[in-house]
Amino acid sequence: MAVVWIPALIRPLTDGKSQVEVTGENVREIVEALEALYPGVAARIVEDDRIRPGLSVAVDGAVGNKGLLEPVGPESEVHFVPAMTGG
Amino acid sequence: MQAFDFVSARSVDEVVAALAAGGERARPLSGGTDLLTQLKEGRRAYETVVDLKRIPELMEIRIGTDGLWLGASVPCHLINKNADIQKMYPALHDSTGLIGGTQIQGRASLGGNLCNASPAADGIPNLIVHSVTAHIAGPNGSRTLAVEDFCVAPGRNALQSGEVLVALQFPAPGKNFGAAYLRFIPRNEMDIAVVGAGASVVLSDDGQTIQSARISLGAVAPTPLFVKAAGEALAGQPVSEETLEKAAQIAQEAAKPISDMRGTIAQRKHLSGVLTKRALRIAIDRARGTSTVDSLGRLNGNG
Amino acid sequence: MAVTEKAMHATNGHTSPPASKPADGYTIIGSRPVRPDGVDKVTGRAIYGADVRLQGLLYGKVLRSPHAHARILSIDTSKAEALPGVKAVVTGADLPTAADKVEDLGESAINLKYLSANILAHDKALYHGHAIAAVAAVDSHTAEEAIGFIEVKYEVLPPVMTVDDAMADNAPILLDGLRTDEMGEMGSKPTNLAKHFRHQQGDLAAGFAAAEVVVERTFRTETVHQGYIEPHTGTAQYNTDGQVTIWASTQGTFAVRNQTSEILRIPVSQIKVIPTEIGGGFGGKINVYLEPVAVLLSKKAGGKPVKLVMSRTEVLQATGPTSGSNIRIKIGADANGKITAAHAELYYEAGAFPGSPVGAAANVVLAPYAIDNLQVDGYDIVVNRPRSAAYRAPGGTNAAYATESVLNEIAEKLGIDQAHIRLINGAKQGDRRPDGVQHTEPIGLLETVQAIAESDHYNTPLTGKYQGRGIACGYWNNWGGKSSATAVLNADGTVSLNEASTDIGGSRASIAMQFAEAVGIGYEQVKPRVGDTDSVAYNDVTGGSRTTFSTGMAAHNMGVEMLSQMKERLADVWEVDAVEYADGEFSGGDNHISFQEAAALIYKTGEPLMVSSTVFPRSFGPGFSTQLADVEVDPETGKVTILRYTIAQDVGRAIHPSYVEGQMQGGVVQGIGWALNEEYIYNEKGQLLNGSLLDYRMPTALDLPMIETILVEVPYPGHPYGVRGVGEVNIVPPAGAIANAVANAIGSRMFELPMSPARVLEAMKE
Amino acid sequence: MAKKVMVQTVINNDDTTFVCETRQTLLEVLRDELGMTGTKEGCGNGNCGACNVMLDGVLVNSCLVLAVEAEGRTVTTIEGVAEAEGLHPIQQAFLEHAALQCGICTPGFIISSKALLEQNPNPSEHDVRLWLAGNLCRCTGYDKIVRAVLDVASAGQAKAGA
Repeated sequence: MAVVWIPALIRPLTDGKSQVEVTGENVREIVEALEALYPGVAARIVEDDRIRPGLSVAVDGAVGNKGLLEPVGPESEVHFVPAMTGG
Repeated sequence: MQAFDFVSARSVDEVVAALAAGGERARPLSGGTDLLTQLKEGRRAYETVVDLKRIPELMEIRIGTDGLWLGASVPCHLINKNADIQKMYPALHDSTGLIGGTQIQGRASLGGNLCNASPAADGIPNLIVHSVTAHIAGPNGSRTLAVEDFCVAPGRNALQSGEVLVALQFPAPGKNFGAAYLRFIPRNEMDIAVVGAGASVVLSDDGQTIQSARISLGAVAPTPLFVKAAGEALAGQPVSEETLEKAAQIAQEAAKPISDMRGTIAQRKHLSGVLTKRALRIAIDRARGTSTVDSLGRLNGNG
Repeated sequence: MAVTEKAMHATNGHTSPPASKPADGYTIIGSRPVRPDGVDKVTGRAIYGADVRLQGLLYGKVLRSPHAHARILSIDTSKAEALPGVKAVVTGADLPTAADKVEDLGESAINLKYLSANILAHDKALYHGHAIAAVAAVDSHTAEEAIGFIEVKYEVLPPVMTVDDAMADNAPILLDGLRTDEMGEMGSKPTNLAKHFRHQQGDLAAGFAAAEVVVERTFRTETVHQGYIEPHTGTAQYNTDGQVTIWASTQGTFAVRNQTSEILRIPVSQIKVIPTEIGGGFGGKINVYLEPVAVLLSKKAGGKPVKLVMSRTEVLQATGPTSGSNIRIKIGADANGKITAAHAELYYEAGAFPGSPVGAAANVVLAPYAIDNLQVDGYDIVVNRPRSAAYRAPGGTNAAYATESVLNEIAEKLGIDQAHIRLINGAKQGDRRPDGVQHTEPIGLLETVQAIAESDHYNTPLTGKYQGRGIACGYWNNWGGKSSATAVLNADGTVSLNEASTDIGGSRASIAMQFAEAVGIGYEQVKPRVGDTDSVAYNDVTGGSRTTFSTGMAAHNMGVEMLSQMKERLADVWEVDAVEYADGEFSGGDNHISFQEAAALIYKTGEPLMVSSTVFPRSFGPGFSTQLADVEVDPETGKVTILRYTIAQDVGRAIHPSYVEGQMQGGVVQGIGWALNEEYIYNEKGQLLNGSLLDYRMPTALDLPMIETILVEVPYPGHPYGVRGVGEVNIVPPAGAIANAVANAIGSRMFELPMSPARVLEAMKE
Repeated sequence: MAKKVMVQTVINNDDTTFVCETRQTLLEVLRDELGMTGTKEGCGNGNCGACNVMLDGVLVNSCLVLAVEAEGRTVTTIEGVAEAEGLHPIQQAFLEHAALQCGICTPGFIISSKALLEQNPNPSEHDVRLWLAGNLCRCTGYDKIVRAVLDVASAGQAKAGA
């Protein structure tokens, strides 16, 4: 199962858990699985059927921009982090 | 920038005529490093600009037994390069080496610096400590004015309508004379003085006693300040750190600065004392021909 | 003067350029060739933004708000329009209605309504210098006179200038619709706090409880500007067929295209952006300011081209700056100096619209260290200052200044050497960033600390009473981003390399070198050029330290592909099964020809050969830097002189070492300016007082020693040559290093940037 | 429109006559009227040195010179620095030392460095830094610029000594 690192401000919805294991082949499925376990989480991460602007998803340390379609492996680590760009 | 008529004057009479005709709406142009900036920023606007740089009298450096005749429009780089001036009027040399950067010194003049009458002008304290007299021409003939009386308010000088500054007359320095100008800026170049200090001294032949001295401060009052009392307090005193400290205290008390983006009242008061002392140390070194302080007037490099 | 006497060490006997020889195992990489655009740049022939000259060109000027915060009641442009020579006047009313929607335009996400309102104010002026209206006229003086005839009625509102102003109870609200976003949960009340987020790992309370020593400090840093020497420009022509051409000095032509398209509601297919040379950016030439306005003016002026050029004052008032900030840092460490817990709170001023770099700052702030128990809170706050823009490792310098200061206090309390405490705590492969993401590949932080600890500089004692020495570390995540390029094989054996990363600091050279290395030909045989938006596929900005990394990767890929296609073509011509290529020679059967001969043969015997590559690397190697500063403080004036400065940086692999060193030196010096003298100074009305290069004090040549560089190479495995971005991390440590050096020199600590003479003097009195 | 005047000058050894408004600076005329865009504008008020030119052999900010003041004067701009046989040694040194990144300040630095070496062929590092203090560069941190200028000076010394 993939390990999702739950952003600190969402942890009140996950009973304070900072990591949650769920199954999914891409980020959309991961978010759906999270929502099934902890209702309300999806709305904090997704808006208008995309990752919320200003947020990015890192799968195994790599930040793609396929958004919800980003593939997730069975052993993957998934992070939702503030988007960062350089100068 | 507002449009204007440009007059390239060839004589002082021509300047006086053009300025008299233009009144408040006419302005002489020397190096232009202040004036053009002011025109561009809309801080000043004129209908006539009269260029002074093709008038021989205003572009002359003449050194004689009676001292130095410095044309008002001579650019800093020519003054700074002059070895006699460096020896005879070291504070003038200091000033002309630190106004703006190299390319500003290619244009900026002491006359322009004086007429611009900035309280923080780097060119004025040295003129005060060198006891300079301003030579002025106008519709009613010529007159002279001690340079410490030339600036009357920030950006305002004592010239009357139609008058132009022709030259700065430096008296011949006596023996055992030394002078210096220093300023404090956050960078090492390209800044407006937070405080500037000029000092000149005449020492006894043995170099141990100050016979007379003059102190001037910049950026601590509406006009560059001649701190007469500080000089007088030094007269007849032995050269010592205590003596200099006393003069510095008088200078510090005389300083009446404001707080603005370049410095606070407290900082400027403090620096007035520090720089007075440092300028005096350099002036004394120069009068004696010694070098006991660094180029910033610090003992052992640390104050 | 002490500064230069010291610095003389660095130049004695070292005035000739370093030898240009490739790194071990390479034929090109590591050498130091002259850049392709060099001759044009030293002779004045290179065309920058303001140098564009077109037939019938009109000159534009922008009217800007004298108020920091005001409602715009009315704008009357009739007198300006009536002035002879004036061809067009535009205001915010000429902009199409923008959607209230956040979009990611390839760089950072922004609400389109805000993007539009920053170009020309809508209903409110939100900072001193906010664009209100613009004029195009036959010459610049006429345009300038015309803006003076535009009459604007304002209702002046109280300015909100700082974090404290903005967060105060009953603070005036800048943006009516703004609500606090806390990781997707929106606040219910109008506010100036746009965003709050948190990273939290481990058990903070337990970590602090386990600490032998805990230091907690609050810091304030002022707004600073990127300070590129070329002011912003924008030239545009709106053709009668609706096609728009923009000549832009920008870090990203496609970013200009996207933003202009969104602001003006013109499809990207109708916009072509032609890059000029760019006179510095540092992150500040990603946001558009003038280009859409020039398009509007050109359209109104019947399709004549319009050029807008900012004055330096406009640049400082209305573009750039990076955030001022309030930062609180609490760090605990055990008796051995090992950090047991850390908590950082970052309050960043976004300027008039949300979008400060606090997200990046939150990752930088504790990143050099492996910390099990940590919390970082980031706050994005709007104030009546210009909309903040990216500036070299955005947000990093302020953050590292705070952390590195506190870490040195801990080291002092525990009696641990300042390099040693960084070796004890330094992050390595397998450790996690503050946001939890793991460093899965090798990173070079410890190597840079070691390099400093072993340097001649660190092992040379200080010599004066008021001298001090400070170390600081820094992190930057770098970026991959999208790059596209094509390469055409010419009949004479040269290659035309067409890419789209605007070249700010020699990247045409570093990209051509990677192509030449891949193909095994000479650097001089590769002719790189930066194309417009119609000539290559989408390409992200030159930013995030990505160009030599990603566009270089595309160049490498093209080189491999070109060789492969050449072999196939030669195999066809020679009628052999396989063609080999080694040492610049193709061979197959009895045939042996040089690369140049092969190019001629391919040209003669078939269709022209062109390859292309588009890349989007999702992983990239982060950069780390450790820096060492020696300072001397004048105890009577508070002035700080930099005596000696050394930077060690993990550069992955230096493609062109001279330009890598140049990035390191340039970033350090920007950091020195930030640390010592640069700051925005506003009056109580929120008007910028120091909008000139006289009073916005960037370092001059006389303020600095030589900047000694140590290039640490820990190759990044995800790049064919091991490249890591090198442009940004160098600006992260300087303020921290200098703060530590000043504290060491005067015995008291500075909690505010810049450490200007007046502040140092105050600190010495305490 | 304001009244225009005719100005006769010698620019980079060529007799050049132009017509300008009195309020136009030399920088504006060089760039907008004469198409000599090698001279750059960084600040417009003498604080950055990007617009430096030589006026009668003296280093000046062309943004602080009225074009009419150039009447009868000689002007040297970056376009006049390269020699018939190729680049000037200072230009060559800037390339070899990588003493430029974005290059916008480079014309000003080259003009200033040329002026320095003409009057002081053997400057110390301090001399170079002092002379160039009015030229701002934001990319390089000045290190490679100072080295390039010192390199040209030492090469010149070597030549003079040979």
